[in-house]
Amino acid sequence: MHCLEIDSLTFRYPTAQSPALKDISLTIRKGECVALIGANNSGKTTLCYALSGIVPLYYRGEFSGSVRVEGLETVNQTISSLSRHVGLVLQHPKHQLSGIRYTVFEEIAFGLENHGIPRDNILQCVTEALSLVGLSDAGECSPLELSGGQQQRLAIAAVLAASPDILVLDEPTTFLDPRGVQSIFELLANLKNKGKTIVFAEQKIEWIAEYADRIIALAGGEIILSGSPTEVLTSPILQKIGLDWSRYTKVADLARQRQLWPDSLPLPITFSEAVAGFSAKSPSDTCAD
Amino acid sequence: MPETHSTLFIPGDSRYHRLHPFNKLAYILLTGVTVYLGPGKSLAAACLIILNAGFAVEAAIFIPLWRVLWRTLLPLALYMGIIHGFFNPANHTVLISLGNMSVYQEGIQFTFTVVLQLSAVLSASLLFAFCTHPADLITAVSQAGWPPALAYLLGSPLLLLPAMRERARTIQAAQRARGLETHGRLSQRFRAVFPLITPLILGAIVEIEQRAIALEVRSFNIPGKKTSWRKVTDSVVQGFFRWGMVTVIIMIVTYRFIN
Amino acid sequence: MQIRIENLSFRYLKSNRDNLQKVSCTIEAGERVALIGHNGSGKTTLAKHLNGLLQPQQGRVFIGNHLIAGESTAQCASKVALLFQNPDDQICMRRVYEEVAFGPKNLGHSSSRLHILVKEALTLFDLSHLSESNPYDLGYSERKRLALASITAMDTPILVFDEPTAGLDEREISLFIGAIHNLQAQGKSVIMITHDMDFVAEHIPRAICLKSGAVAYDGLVQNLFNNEELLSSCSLRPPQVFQLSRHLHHTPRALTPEQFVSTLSRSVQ
Amino acid sequence: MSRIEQLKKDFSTTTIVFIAIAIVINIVVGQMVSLLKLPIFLDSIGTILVGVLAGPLAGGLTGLLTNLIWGIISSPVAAAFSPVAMVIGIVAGLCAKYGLFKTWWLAIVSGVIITVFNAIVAVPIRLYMFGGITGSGADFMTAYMLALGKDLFGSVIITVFTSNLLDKVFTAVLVWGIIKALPLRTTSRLSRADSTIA
Repeated sequence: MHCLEIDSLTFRYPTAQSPALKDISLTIRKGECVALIGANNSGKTTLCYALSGIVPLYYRGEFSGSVRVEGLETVNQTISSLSRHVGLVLQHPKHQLSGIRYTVFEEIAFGLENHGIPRDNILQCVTEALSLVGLSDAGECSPLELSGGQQQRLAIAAVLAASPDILVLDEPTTFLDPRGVQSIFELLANLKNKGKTIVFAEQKIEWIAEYADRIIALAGGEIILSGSPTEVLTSPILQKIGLDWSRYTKVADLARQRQLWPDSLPLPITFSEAVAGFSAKSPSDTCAD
Repeated sequence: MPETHSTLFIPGDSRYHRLHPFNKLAYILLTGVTVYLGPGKSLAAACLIILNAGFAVEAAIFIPLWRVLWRTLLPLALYMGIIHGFFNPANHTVLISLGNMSVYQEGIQFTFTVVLQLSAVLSASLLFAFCTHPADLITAVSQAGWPPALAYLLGSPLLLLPAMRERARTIQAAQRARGLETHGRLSQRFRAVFPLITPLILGAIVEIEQRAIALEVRSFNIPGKKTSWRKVTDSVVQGFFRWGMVTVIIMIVTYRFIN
Repeated sequence: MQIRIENLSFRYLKSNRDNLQKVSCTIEAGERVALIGHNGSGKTTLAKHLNGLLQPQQGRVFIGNHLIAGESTAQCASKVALLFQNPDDQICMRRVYEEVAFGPKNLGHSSSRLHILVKEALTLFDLSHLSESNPYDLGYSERKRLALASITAMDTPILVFDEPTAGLDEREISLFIGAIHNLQAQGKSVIMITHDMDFVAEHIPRAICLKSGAVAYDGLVQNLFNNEELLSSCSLRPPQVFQLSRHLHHTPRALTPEQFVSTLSRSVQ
Repeated sequence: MSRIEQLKKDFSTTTIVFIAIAIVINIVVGQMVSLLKLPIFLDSIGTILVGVLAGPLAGGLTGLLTNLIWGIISSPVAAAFSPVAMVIGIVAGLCAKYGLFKTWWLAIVSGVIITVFNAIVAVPIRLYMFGGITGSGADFMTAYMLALGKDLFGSVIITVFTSNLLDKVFTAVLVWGIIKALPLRTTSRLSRADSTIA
């Protein structure tokens, strides 16, 4: 079953000269974890906005085609009614704090309060969201005291509290340190196991390779590549659109040129694939260590 | 450790702390109206000051309140005493003569009255600021059914402030690292204003969209009944007092207009 | 120009421990050095001592045999340029060209020299076609490149970058790599604070690792990554190629894909 | 456009966030400038910015809330002057509405107009609540005027006007410059920006 359907979507921001998205068609299945990659300004953010209704409900530009979230045409919805179905997480953790709640618990409750959810249900939803993102012990902390990674998880919990089945994240790790990045990806894996549909824009190829089911590469507002992680992340087209292979792929590619990587194997995109490939080639490893 | 408190609030569990924020606000208004418009200016002000001191002792904030109060009022009182004591146009009863200058009784009396009035209003305001957690004020505003925008506008600046102050410091460092002179001659300092405040303002304005989107996806602006996790205690008695104070305020204002 | 730091200690006003503890190190002209360590380890605090933003409480800092003491940052700026993480903390002009010219203008470069410096910096970061644009009409990563360009244009012998690659895509990172090679060719020293160990492994020969304000490691990047205990105590992950190489028991462990493959081919032969 | 529609447009979520940010800008810029030891305060820059970009009502609200919030964080004395700050925002908004922020020299005119209205509201508060004194350096001027034989009212008017003129004119010109530097995509979201950008 498809929970996100985009049909020949073209969108231009009011003040821009050229469209940010050009003729995008795309369907995403329930439970899928899809990564959007692309150089800066390739349209990743705009696509995230389109999937969550921010385009065209907040950014009103030239919009044609259609975006359906669980069968609902986004143009006919409001941002808040869509928030029950799709949660949007932005790049900068700090900008997503409501700014009027003094504890982590109340920050998560903010969206629920706006929907008029009764107190007992708030307690339950927030407690669940807190444990889902691993912040159960931080409920009474001030959101400002958290680390970047924790703040970003708080932002995720805040949109999850409205229990959407789909989560859209726009480069959630850009402003995080390595530990924060790791915590976000572990959380995404966890959410995927819980059956959430996840779409996330990201630059960090090596992490995407580990976690995504499918990868979509954008350039100039168009979909250039779409397919399994191996198909997309080992494609030579990647370098032409301002991206690059992961180090594992590069190593194996160099090795392949010297017949040090088995021809029968596709190029690796993760650590374990690289290890498997290099071990297969030299089973009688003579190198001592 | 990031700075998280930017207000005068001192946590506590006194009766004054637990009062509904609107009652404390109404009390400030009542104080102001009484001392400036009511009959018996100085006497009323003196009574209210004593009352406020009692409240402050009860709320265990007397010393911090006293500290802010005298630091604010002492310079005012000195300036006022000197200026009015010497130059108030109504002066004619000489109190002390200093060569060809004289200190007059009318000016000193005037100063005394104004300082009393200010002390009364200031202490009532400080009681509010010291004993009200901003979150309670925000909650009270939303529970009263006022627009969510108002609660947001009252609350969010307080939480945005620490981060913005930090940014201001970083901007100063970044621009000085680019050779900007911030301590030189007056003209240099004037020229430094633009490179210092432009990044602060433009950077903050560029964030607005993201913050607005983050609020919208959490249904900030939707019509309809909202709930509140945080509770602000209210009671019939408090409600009675609140409206009582409002009535007295209206009475004093009308009295003033009639006379 | 040489940087020499001797027994530098510093404590912030509200801090309960020394944020820098007896830090000593020397960085020669033309070196590329990575300043690494977890958050709060003192990297930025150390960087701020190099141009007078912070004054040493104990110890001394020399820039090219000249003791930094009591000098304003504006005076130090002609020797040490420092770039902060967020480009929006410094962009203040209405055109990209003027923005890049802001620093060198403050340093009093002649107008003909100024023009050359700005042009070079714009080219280095592929911004020439945007020189008439309003900086705030650009995207985040373009503003980041603009900030990099405006620091580079100051033509200082020493450059310090705080997280210069964060938010850049691969093409933009390769522009930055080109820029630091270019700077080195001119004999300038580059110090960069970073969390990106893969970048360090491939492009930076020397690392200084801080831990709770003290120097925990100073030397070749290769040896740093060999010291697993130290790495984990500083919560740093070794670079990907290095991890792979370690897992496959290569000696020496490789830092770059090229090294990896040459070790691999040797071991197969 | 009906009044309600304009009101809705003036108070979109974007504008609300803008007002909140502007309140903080007032406070932080005020503190930043005080460190430079200049004869200006710039603590109404956010208020004027909102007035110009989002209309007189939003501007007035920004000013009012700035001083009330200032009252909670440092000293309630600021709260007493909140009507003054409110009027600054309203007047700035009205000036922009009539095109008085289109060029830098028109911005100077706006600065003067704002100073006049500032004085009209500030003088009574200063006079009746504070006996004409606020404990700042400007009080010397009041004292001097009184010593010259002027009455209290006149002395305070002259003091307030002169001590604010440079600040408000400088602020207005600065706001004009900042609006010029704003990215198009931001100004396009603010309701009144089109009337300002020449």
